[in-house]
Amino acid sequence: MRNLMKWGVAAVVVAGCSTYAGLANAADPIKIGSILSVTGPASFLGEPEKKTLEMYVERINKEGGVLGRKIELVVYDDGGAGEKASTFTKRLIESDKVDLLIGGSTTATTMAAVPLAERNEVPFISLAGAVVIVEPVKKWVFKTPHTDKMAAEKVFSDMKKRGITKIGMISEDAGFGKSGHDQSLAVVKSYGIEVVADEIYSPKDPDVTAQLTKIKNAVGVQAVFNFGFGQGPAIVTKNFKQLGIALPLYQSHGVASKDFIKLAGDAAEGVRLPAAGQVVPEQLAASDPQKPVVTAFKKDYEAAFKSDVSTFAGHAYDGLQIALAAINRAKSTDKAKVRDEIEKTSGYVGTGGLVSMSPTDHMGLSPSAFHMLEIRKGDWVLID
Amino acid sequence: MNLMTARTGGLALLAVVITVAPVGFSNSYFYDVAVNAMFNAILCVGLNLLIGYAGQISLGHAGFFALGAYGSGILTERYGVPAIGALVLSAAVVGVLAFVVARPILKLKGHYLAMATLGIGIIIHIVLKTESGITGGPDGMSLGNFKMLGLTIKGDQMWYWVVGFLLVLAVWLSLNLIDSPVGRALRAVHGSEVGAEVVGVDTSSYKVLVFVVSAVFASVVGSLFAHKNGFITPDIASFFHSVELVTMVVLGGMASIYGALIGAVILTLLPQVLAAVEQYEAMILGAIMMGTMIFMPKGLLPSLLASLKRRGGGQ
Amino acid sequence: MFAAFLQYLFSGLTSGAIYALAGLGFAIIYNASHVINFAQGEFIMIGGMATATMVAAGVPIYLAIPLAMVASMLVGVAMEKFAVEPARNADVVTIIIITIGASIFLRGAAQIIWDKEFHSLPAFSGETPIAVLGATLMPQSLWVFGISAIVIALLWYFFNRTMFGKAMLGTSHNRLAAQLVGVAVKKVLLASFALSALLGAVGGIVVTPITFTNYEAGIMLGLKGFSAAVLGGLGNGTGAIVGGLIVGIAEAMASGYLSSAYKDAIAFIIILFVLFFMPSGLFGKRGTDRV
Amino acid sequence: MSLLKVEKLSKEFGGVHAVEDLTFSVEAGHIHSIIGPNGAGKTTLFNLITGVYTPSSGRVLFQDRLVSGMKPYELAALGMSRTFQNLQIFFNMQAIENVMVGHHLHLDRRFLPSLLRLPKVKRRDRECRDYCAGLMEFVGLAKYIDADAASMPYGALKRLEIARALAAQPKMLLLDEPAAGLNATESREIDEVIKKVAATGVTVVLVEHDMKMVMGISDQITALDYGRKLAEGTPAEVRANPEVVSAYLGTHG
Amino acid sequence: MLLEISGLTSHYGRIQALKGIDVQVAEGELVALVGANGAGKTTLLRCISGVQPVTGGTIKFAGQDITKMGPEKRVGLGISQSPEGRQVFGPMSVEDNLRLGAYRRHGPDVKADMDRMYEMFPILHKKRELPAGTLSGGQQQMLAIARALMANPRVLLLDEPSMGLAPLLVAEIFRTIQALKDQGTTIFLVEQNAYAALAIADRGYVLETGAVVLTDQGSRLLNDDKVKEAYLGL
Repeated sequence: MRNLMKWGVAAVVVAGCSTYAGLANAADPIKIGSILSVTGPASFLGEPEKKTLEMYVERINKEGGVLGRKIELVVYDDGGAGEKASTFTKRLIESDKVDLLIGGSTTATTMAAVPLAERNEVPFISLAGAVVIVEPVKKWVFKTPHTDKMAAEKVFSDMKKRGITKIGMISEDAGFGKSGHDQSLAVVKSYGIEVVADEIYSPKDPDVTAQLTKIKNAVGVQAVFNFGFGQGPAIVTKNFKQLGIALPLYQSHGVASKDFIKLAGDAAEGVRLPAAGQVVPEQLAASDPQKPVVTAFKKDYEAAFKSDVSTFAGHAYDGLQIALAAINRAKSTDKAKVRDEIEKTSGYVGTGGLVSMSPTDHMGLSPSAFHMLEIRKGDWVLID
Repeated sequence: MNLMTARTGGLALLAVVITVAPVGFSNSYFYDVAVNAMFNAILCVGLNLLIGYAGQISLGHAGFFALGAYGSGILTERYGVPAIGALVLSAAVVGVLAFVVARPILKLKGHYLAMATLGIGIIIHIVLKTESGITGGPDGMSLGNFKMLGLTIKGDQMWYWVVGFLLVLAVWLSLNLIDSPVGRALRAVHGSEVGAEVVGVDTSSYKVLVFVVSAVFASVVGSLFAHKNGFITPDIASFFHSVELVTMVVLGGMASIYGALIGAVILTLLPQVLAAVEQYEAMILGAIMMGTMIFMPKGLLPSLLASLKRRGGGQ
Repeated sequence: MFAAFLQYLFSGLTSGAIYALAGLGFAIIYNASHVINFAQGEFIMIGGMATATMVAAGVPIYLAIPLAMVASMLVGVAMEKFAVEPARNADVVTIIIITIGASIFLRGAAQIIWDKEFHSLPAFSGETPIAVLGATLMPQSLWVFGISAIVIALLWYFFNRTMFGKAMLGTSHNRLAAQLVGVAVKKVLLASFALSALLGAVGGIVVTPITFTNYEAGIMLGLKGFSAAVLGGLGNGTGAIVGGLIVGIAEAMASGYLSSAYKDAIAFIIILFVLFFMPSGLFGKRGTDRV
Repeated sequence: MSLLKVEKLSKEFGGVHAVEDLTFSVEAGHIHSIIGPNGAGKTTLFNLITGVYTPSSGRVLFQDRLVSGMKPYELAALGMSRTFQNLQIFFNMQAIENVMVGHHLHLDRRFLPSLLRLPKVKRRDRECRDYCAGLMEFVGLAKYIDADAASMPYGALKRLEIARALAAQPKMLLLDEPAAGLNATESREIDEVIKKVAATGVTVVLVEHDMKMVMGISDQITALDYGRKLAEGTPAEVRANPEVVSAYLGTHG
Repeated sequence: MLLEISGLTSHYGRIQALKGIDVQVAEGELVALVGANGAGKTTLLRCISGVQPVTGGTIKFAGQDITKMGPEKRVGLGISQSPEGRQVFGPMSVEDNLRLGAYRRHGPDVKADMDRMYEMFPILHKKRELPAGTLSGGQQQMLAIARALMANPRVLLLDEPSMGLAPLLVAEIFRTIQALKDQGTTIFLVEQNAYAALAIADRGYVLETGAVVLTDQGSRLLNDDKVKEAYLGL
């Protein structure tokens, strides 16, 4: 009897595994695989990224596809977990036999997928921020968003301009904030700025006035810089106002979405942050090459989803455009050729800025891609 | 005699399943999922000693798993310790840590014990997240292949055979243990602590022992997992990972070694099966957890065996 | 320096009051049924999300709030009826898995019914901070304190002045005796879930202007509420409130004077130490096993 | 010789004296019964002697050695073993495994040999199984040797506890209401088992309500009421004691 | 017959606690059920109150079959019990305990009944604000009886009211029971203290290991040696 049982179990195991076998047949379409954090703490990255990819793939397919082939998009949700991302990446490569990978909403999920892309030689365009993704350069790995280091540099140069030399930092203890915090500390000295207070909060803390009070009381502090995303920075901003701290407050590019202003309300007045031109299409100079691109993208996205466009959606848009352009140029989905073409991307005008990649630069964005914004009267104002 | 055949028969069957399963694997993704399932199976067989056999809950075992993983990661990558040394050293450290916390913690019962173990897990998670200087922080850290005696374990297939062997070994050891004086004492702790005490079983020491053993199991699996995956993040120590592990044990069947194994395999495969209906995944997982526990509170395997037994007319 | 201390205290009280409300929900259900409901945080989430999305959709807030409370209560009742009641007398572990399953299920449902965005509600009475001896406090925090206090007073009244409340209390003290005086124990269980869900919803609504809410907002509040309830001693309402305040204040003081990176860890270390010396929490029942 | 001496033993629970200033001794080789109405403190006394509770004051001496305050498992090692009024069976195990746990102190309890199932452990375990099967036969459970404890009837479980306690090879066996919940036939059978145990030289301390049994097998009886000693002596003496009669049957009117 | 039990069986897990019990209680009667510990007396009372599952047989109350009725409904019908070991709501006040006793009732007579209880048990009035758990054993027993009476029962079930009480208190409790009987309350009394119970009972049943072995008028049982045998194993 027991043995019978075990055979049954074995059958279940085998059946469970072989279910996927049917999916493995490669068909005509160009297959793009994507691991995104659609649920979990980073869902506000993964969700708009997924929507964007789906929307544009559908549109491109309607218009006849690329190289006369339809595009097939396979998205798996890693829930923000690196380990899941790794298995799903393997599934995309091995079972779904995708031609190219886009995704990794967070640095952790990206880094989990990187060794697989490298080993299997699949072009991989990441949508995550950290510098480590492209420095040192990995042959098959690219990324579209600005790095947290660039964001920090943009902020520090703005501070320097204002003569600020002592700041307090507050950052969240999750991936984005932690990595941004570490990168900020790495570059801050070169701007002649000293970090006199360095505090941490958890993404779901209901109140951070204790941390802010500590910063407020730090000797000589002239400005505060918050690295984080989600609701945390909105709480920081509100608490900052509550404590009546009369110092400039800087946020990172993680809050460059209208949601932040909505959540933080009046307290957001005067907050400065670095962001891509996509956030403020209408304020860009008419001569700015980005203007038509970001205006069109914003219109498309907001028409389709009835919600404000976020920069994260833009990362996915850029990733898809760069990939499809490369496939077009390569005239095939041959992975090596596509990779070479991605690396040759030059003068692409995307939502994040002007992209020109090279064998030594797999991101291709210059620091000028960032604009400094200030929130005034509940809206973004371009200040440089 | 009866027991002997169940032991050898079960082990043989397990070995056969592991040997034959790759016939259905069309590529290394299948191996990858299978290896993950077997990692979880080993971990759950160990955790079942604590939860199912000794009757002590732990909502913090992912912490020990993560300590094993990070121990290996840090020692091999930052200090150049050989992989096997790092594995053993991490397991030893985890064992000592578990030993130190076990005595006060295991005095607690029920929900208080759940709270305390949960706390330990969360503290470990926070440390791994915060000490980014050595752990890489939330972005995780990478580590290299597992090398031992000049042999490098790499590639999903090779891992599959190694982990498959380890799973058989773990099941064998656990079967040995539960059917020994030590194992009987452990089970007696679950049955009735005072009943065990009055015939000479030092129950608190046995509780400590099984806590340490299951933590070491978790640590060793963590180390291997880290090498196999090549990349780890602090989230492997999260409360949810702990809950997932406990769910595997309870779903498959408490106090059943093969039950824990089956629970681990099912819950590892589930997200892969549900990937197509990703937005409903959470609801389905929640419903499965509730449904199984309501209708089969003893877990899948024991409930199925019991119903087979009933249908078979009592034997 | 006193101003800083006061600020930490305010911060701790704000968080602590939120945790206390969550913990109280745990206590009520535990009292009636000896079940730890890990889905308590989801009741809080449902209250906040339902109100915030209804308000965003143009429903007047005075209508949205009672609707959200009713919705949350219905979920609580359904959960008791379909998930907890059928598994009565099961192991502690089994019930833990069931309620964790319920919380995952509700979270999954919330992300489909609503979305994954963060939502907020306007503060009930503006955003002008109140200065107290150099520290500041948001009016909404006062709402949280005030409503917590009112809720606690109402609960006190319910449990001490109404027959049904006394029956619930009696059931928690002595189930057999309650049955013998004619209390329908099943109804008490159902009521305990409804009440906890209601309490969760109220908590969710008052804290949303401070913390915002999204479909995952219940996870942290559930954990903190559980910590508060265990620290105070399971099944003890006063204990849950004190436990919540201790956890909140410990976190704030730890951020202020020790390390903000380790504030959560420090809170858990305090809980562990309390449990080591008082294995049934601060106000828990201590009993001798009868053999 | 007195195997067990209880001296001025008291235990209170929140101000209530469950056992108060109790002194008595148990002679080696005797069957010594403790009787008294419900709530007289008999079970509390057992729990004090076997280390489940710690006394509020007073001492317990076993083989002239002070044992109060020792843990139950330490007392078991000294040769004291017991059964319970409310069964403390390991329902998660087989019947014979329950008994084998009883033999725990006499086995190789080291972790590694157990884990590796070394031949020596295996052999010793087989011997232990045979020995325990013998004990089960001894208490009349031959047909339950391969059964799961959870599938056994109540009367059999009572004996299983006795077998488990005997497997520890005690010098003194304490039986807490071994006949409670049993019918007349089953009680008589338990009666026989107790006599057989005593015949092997094990001292038996018995708490029992079944007076037929108590009067039939006891060498010595201590009667308790309200935690205090009411009477002491042979069955005939105790039965004739008017205070015992009134404690049991109450007083007229 | 007010209460009519026939062929009642019940199990505690694997023990058969009741093996086919037949018992009747007429309106206005005081019936005593005596027997040694573990005979199944408490189980029988719990079956009557509906808090212990019945596995066979029937329980009829005032002609209505209540075998499968929920416990709270039985209280509503007029079956009220003062359980073994008192089971007062320890942390709640004496007055709240009494109020809960009248849980199924509404209206002004509740207050009057409470006053009646305070009159009957003055000590409870004196301690009405105190938590019931702080009362002495005898006082708790009085509270348990008073609480049961607050339901205004048609039949009062008393389980071991003298257990664990000092002799003086035992006498007092029995005087109270006698007084209740004199007021016309139907009482089904379970006692280990056989003499005291049988002395005041109209009729009695002797229970041994789950079965009725003897039934007769109280006074006759009092002098029956078989009762003594059942207790002292003569």
